[in-house]
Amino acid sequence: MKRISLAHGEGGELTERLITEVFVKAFGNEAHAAYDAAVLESAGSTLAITTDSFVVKPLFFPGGNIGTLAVTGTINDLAVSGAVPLAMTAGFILEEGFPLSDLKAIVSAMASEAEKAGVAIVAGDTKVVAKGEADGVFINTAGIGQVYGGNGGKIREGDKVIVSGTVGDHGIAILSARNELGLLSDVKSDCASLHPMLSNITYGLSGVRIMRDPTRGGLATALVEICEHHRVTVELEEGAVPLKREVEGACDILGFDPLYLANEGKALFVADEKDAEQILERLHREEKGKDARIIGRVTEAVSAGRLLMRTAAGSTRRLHRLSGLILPRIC
Amino acid sequence: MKRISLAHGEGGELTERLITEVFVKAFGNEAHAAYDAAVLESAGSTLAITTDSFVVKPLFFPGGNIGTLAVTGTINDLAVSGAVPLAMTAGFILEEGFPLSDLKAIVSAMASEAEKAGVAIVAGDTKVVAKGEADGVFINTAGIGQVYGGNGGKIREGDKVIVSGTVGDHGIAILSARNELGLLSDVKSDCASLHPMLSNITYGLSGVRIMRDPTRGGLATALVEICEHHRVTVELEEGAVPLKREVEGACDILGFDPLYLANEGKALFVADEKDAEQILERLHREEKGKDARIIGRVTEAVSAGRLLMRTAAGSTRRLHRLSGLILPRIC
Amino acid sequence: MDVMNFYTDPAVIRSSVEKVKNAARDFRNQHQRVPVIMEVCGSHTMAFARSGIKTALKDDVNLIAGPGCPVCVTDQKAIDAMIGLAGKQDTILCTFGDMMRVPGSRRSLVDARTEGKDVRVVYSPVDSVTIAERNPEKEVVFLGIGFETTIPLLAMAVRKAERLNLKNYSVWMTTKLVEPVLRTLLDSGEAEVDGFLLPGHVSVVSGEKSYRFLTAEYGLPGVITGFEPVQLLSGTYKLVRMLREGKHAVVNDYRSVVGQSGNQIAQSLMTTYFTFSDEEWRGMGAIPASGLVLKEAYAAFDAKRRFNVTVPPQRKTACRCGEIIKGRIAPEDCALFGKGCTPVNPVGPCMVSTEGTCAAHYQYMREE
Amino acid sequence: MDVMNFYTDPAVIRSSVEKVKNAARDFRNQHQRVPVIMEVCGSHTMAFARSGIKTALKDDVNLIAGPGCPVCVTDQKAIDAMIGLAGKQDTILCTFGDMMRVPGSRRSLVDARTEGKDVRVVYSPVDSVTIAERNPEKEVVFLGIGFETTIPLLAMAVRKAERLNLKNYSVWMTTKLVEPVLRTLLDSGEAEVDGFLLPGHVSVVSGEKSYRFLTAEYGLPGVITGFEPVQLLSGTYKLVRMLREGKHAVVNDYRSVVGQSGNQIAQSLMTTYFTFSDEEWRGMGAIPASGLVLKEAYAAFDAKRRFNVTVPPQRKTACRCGEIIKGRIAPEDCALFGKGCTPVNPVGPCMVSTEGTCAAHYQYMREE
Amino acid sequence: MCIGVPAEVMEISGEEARVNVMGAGMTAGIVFVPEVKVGDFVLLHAGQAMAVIDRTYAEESIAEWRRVLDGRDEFLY
Amino acid sequence: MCIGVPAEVMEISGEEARVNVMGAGMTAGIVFVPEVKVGDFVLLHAGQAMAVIDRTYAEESIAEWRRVLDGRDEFLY
Ligand code: SF4
Ligand code: SF4
Ligand SMILES: [Mg+2]
Ligand SMILES: [Mg+2]
Ligand SMILES: [Mg+2]
Ligand SMILES: [Mg+2]
Ligand SMILES: [Mg+2]
Ligand SMILES: [Mg+2]
Ligand SMILES: [Mg+2]
Ligand SMILES: [Mg+2]
Ligand SMILES: [Mg+2]
Ligand SMILES: [Mg+2]
Repeated sequence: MKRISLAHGEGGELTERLITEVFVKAFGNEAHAAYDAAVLESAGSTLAITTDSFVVKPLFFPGGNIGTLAVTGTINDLAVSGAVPLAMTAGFILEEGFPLSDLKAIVSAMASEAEKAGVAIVAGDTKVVAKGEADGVFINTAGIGQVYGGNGGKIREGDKVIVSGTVGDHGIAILSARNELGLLSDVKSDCASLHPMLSNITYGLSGVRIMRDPTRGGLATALVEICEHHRVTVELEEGAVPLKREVEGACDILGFDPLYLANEGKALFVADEKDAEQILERLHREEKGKDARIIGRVTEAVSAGRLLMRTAAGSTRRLHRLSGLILPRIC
Repeated sequence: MKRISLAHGEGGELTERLITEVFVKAFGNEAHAAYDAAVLESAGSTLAITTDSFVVKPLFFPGGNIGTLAVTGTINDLAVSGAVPLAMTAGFILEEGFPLSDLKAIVSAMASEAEKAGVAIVAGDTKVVAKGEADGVFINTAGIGQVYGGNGGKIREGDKVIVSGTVGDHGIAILSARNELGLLSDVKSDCASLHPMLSNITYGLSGVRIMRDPTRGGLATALVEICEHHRVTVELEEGAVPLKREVEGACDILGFDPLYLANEGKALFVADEKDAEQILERLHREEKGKDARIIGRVTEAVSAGRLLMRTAAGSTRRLHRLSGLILPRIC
Repeated sequence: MDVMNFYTDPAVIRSSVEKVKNAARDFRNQHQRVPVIMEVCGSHTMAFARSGIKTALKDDVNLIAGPGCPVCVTDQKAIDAMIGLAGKQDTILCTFGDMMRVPGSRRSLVDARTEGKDVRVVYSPVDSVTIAERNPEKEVVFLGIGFETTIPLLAMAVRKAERLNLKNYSVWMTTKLVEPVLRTLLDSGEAEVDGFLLPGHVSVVSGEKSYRFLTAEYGLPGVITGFEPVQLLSGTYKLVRMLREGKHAVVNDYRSVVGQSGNQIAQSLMTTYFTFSDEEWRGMGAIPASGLVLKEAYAAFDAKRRFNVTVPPQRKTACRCGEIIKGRIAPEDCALFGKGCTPVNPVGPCMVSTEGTCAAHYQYMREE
Repeated sequence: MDVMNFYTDPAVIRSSVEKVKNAARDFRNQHQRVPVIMEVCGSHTMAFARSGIKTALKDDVNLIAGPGCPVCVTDQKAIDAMIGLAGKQDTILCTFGDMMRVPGSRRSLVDARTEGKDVRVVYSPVDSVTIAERNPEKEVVFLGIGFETTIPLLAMAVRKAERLNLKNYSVWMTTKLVEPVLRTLLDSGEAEVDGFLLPGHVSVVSGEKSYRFLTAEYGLPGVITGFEPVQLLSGTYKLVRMLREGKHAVVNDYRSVVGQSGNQIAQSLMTTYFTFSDEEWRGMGAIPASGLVLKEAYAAFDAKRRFNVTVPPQRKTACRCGEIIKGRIAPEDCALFGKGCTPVNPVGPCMVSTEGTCAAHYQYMREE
Repeated sequence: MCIGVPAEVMEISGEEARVNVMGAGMTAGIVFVPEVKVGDFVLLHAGQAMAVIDRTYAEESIAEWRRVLDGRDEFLY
Repeated sequence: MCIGVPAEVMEISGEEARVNVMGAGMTAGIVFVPEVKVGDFVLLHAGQAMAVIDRTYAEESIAEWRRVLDGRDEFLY
């Protein structure tokens, strides 16, 4: 068996083998795999729950693969929600003919990423669809975590916005790896688990209003969502958002705005002024936070909910959600 | 917007609209939808966790659609694990061009199925892939539940095996709806949530050893798995397994064995003799359990783990896991 | 049909089993050995195993499977050629489900599908014509395997393609006929059998009288038998009774569907489209006039004339299917059975065809 | 490039803004009104909006956008024809990303894709030739929209297809030229402008001297300007200074890339493959010799000659793009702006092209 | 080789009939059994009716086998 | 219309060059700038180099604009 066949998804002998030889072997969840559901004990009573499906193309890219993303993506959603990830589930949809060696590489990346973050993958599922009815492999992960974070209180005027590092790395890494628009770059995806870094960084701080991971839609979309949901105005400083040189160059060539490119290992914080300095300092001590910066501040604690950019020309302009697809401009 | 476009999956304005206008509207989970993870309180500390992806074709079939299945499938995995479902997540992978009206129908089936079972869909995700890279829609659900069930003890010789109704209905309903092999039948899928029926039925009984929902791979595969994992021998009585006439006819035509066809609303019980009668009685009082039958018994409590069928000819033959795809025989 | 209830009634089955056992014991008392009966048809093999009757009778009747699984009797080279067809560009290969997992020397049709080839399972050969109609830009080839039961259906498919004037449809014929192989088996002296259970559905097409040679030339009895448990037992009983009484008639125990001369229309359709061919049989070599191929006039529908498939040398394995289909050994006599060879990793066709003897034993008779 | 740092340095930008404001105030003191400057180029429009300079200058300089967005100036019928091309069987339609969401009378290219048509965004026209090379069984059509900056790239694409001897590649030409539209605008008296910021990259191709007619025939000043914040401000300053001083020269403020006569190779490639055509402009009707099409000798690469697209009558909307591209109104003057018309649900092309004036205002200047 | 199933003929149209096996339907070719009538049972094999099932013979067989089981086997061969 | 970006020429091969914008690379056509040399900056537009950037002029412009900002605007038109 070198490739996945439809029979691997029928629930019979081949499914059993795939589970035993690939998934259980990597995830070490034998005790759970035999049952309809995994059972685990949780100490606290407040749970965080999240899910994401991963359909990234190409499946392998500089800095990781779809499996890395599937694990870090869900861990990060729990981590920015102030939760300690307890357990994850993983659902695979495989296209008939998918190379088994690729599947193993993906699953092993998931296992090592989960181990690094101290999270168990306790339940899984595999479906196989006919050739041409999927694109290699899609992965869904769902995670539950135990909420530890205290409430950081309402967002106030003067609160700072911090990003934990350079933005757009994942977006440009994928675009380069996709090899469609002729872009050549060495940018690596930033995909990484933010847990337990985030719990260390926010430890003991009472003024962390909100954390987010600015994935699809990028930094701008994540901040617009924060502004709208909390009905506050945030003003970013043009040029303050940390950017890798190559990411800036790639955006210049293709006409993309890096604020709308996906990140997979960055956190966004809104925190009161005092805690912001503390967060920044703590971030700078971590490898994943060394490029962290304060990129803006809350200018109105009660508003219609707007994200503004203070331009170098001195004026402000409003930033909106990503609208439509990111497409290279005409010329 | 009549069809899903790639931009619906980019995380920007169209994604937001899709979430607000379709998902939040149906699932009523507004409070959760704005965050990376949903937060909920659980009373107990023993949790059951499960996941499944759904790739059924056709998407709509007599008795339900992919959405119904996605909800009942996960609820049933929790229910047969002796858990009260607390919450579910739902991840959608949509193919570019998918009709919005179909998506709405699917989502509304999910919402009503979840409501019936008293389960909240608290977190979700939507991805869109290019035309030809998926097949309409794939859905993943993950569920967590709170385990209430006491331990029913080890399987013993003399324990009975009960199935809650006719087998193979879902398999034949799908096959007919698929319209590929020329089969014409009115068989409806049995897809249904088994919660809270199962908790009522097992209430107060101490001899329920195990429950399973015999989905992919059918009754035989589920029982083989039980036999192997618990190292017991189960003997089924030929002819005792309840079957709808049309299901039997369809199997005769195509050469399928109904014991290997998928079910989506059936439960399998192994229980001690006394409780078995009680379970059967309680099942018969329920609409979904009216065809329930005792179909076999545990003949060895310590064995290599074998499922046997006592034939009408008086001999026994061994049943195995489904091996390979279910394909119509040559002639 | 109401009569079906009788044929599957557990009480009837049990007393029928006793009836057969008693008759067989009489034979044993007479001959100091159990009677040896060959069921010619693969579906009989399957039905005996699945119903538990083979196991129930095992001490009293030696039921051995004959050359009755169409996939299994096909020569490995022909199997490889068919699988090779899947590699052709812009081709849709249609087949009965049985062929999908049959191991070629290099790969199976499932492997070909997995690699992205367009291989489709159809329920009926005529369905493959519909596929050709709907895919005019593709070549559609049907793998025409089978005995007399299936050959008329291949004729029907060609007839339909002809009427639709399709230019992209053809059948790769590797059909087999019952009489020549039985003769070869008997002539070789390799089949040490007392009598035959004759294939019920082949008989529907070819008729009762097509077995006259058995009694006339070989002095052996046979019973044309149905496939339900009680029918299997009734056929076996009648055969054992004849053996006990030293009779050697051909008894038609399936008269509800098998007539004296078979289905005339099916026979005439076969004559219209096909002509005799020498066919290679697994483990038996070429048997003259033992199959049917398309006539010259229908060359346009003959995949073998339209496509060239080069078949690399066959892989040598320890598979003993060739002996199994001749009734020389039982699956358990093959060293690979259940070890190197399982339905998931089959070495020979007998392990995966739904009528294969090894498959029947593996699925229904293996205790391990 | 190190010089870039200067052009985007916040301190330099701020003092440059002050410099422009001061000059503009002098003009206002002189003329009791603010100077009216048209930026001809859509990328200038975008750059002014995005950098915040337009907002920063809004009380002192009236910057109005001209007919410089290639998608926006294209007549609706031509847009509908291009979208209609997506419906052809076995065709791959290649386009710059800008066209994807442009609303046709019935649907956009995104809609066509969503319905399953093969529409692909390329970064460079030459990439579409590669697609044609790799898909010999498909017709590959590139949507050739653009001004002088882009036209040489279309010539390059045709040149490559010619060299590769491709039979399945063609370009649907709807190009536009700057000089004819400026003349038409000025002749109509509709453009009440004091001077022009001239398109930097068009000028790279056509050269400084291509604007002599402005001063010679219309007595209007112009500055050829780059796209970085400080370049925008420098160009604006020089223009305002000329206005203040009553001069009307064409100043080349982008000499690092714009020469006296432009790019000779680009011009000669254009002459090789293309010839003048009358083009329909949105809101302006046909302008003689205002575009380029493929010469007779290259008819094989001319999608308009190879394919027939029937265009149903255009949908009438309240969109005022026609007036916007002539600089007659600002987006905010359109009743649909930000209400019935947004980037997600655009009514006119100005709302979705990355150089569209309404898009620039919606994205970067709308406070609501 | 090859199993067939008894199917009831529900409706005939040209060379095809709608047949029924315990409630599960299928369209079958009836070229081989031109004499078939609605209500007949046929032997269905891979989409074609191969024979009309003769009920008299079927019932006779059963009666005969009942006699055998009762120890009165008088059949002839 | 249409924006171009300054890109450094890293390597030339025939009618194409590998160019670099702040570390992000691309293969660009150089048919329009046959005079280009490795180390030059070009104006990159949709995959083609449209002009070699004249650094002398670029620096002159900057110097000139500095003078303007310093209140010494003596440029000619
Ligand atoms: S067990 Fe396998 S290898 Fe042995 S004879 Fe049967 S098919 Fe061949
Ligand atoms: S706002 Fe929309 S409708 Fe109005 S002119 Fe602009 S593009 Fe046209
Ligand atoms: Mg289950
Ligand atoms: Mg997420
Ligand atoms: Mg998530
Ligand atoms: Mg599962
Ligand atoms: Mg694919
Ligand atoms: Mg998130
Ligand atoms: Mg499940
Ligand atoms: Mg589940
Ligand atoms: Mg998500
Ligand atoms: Mg599809």
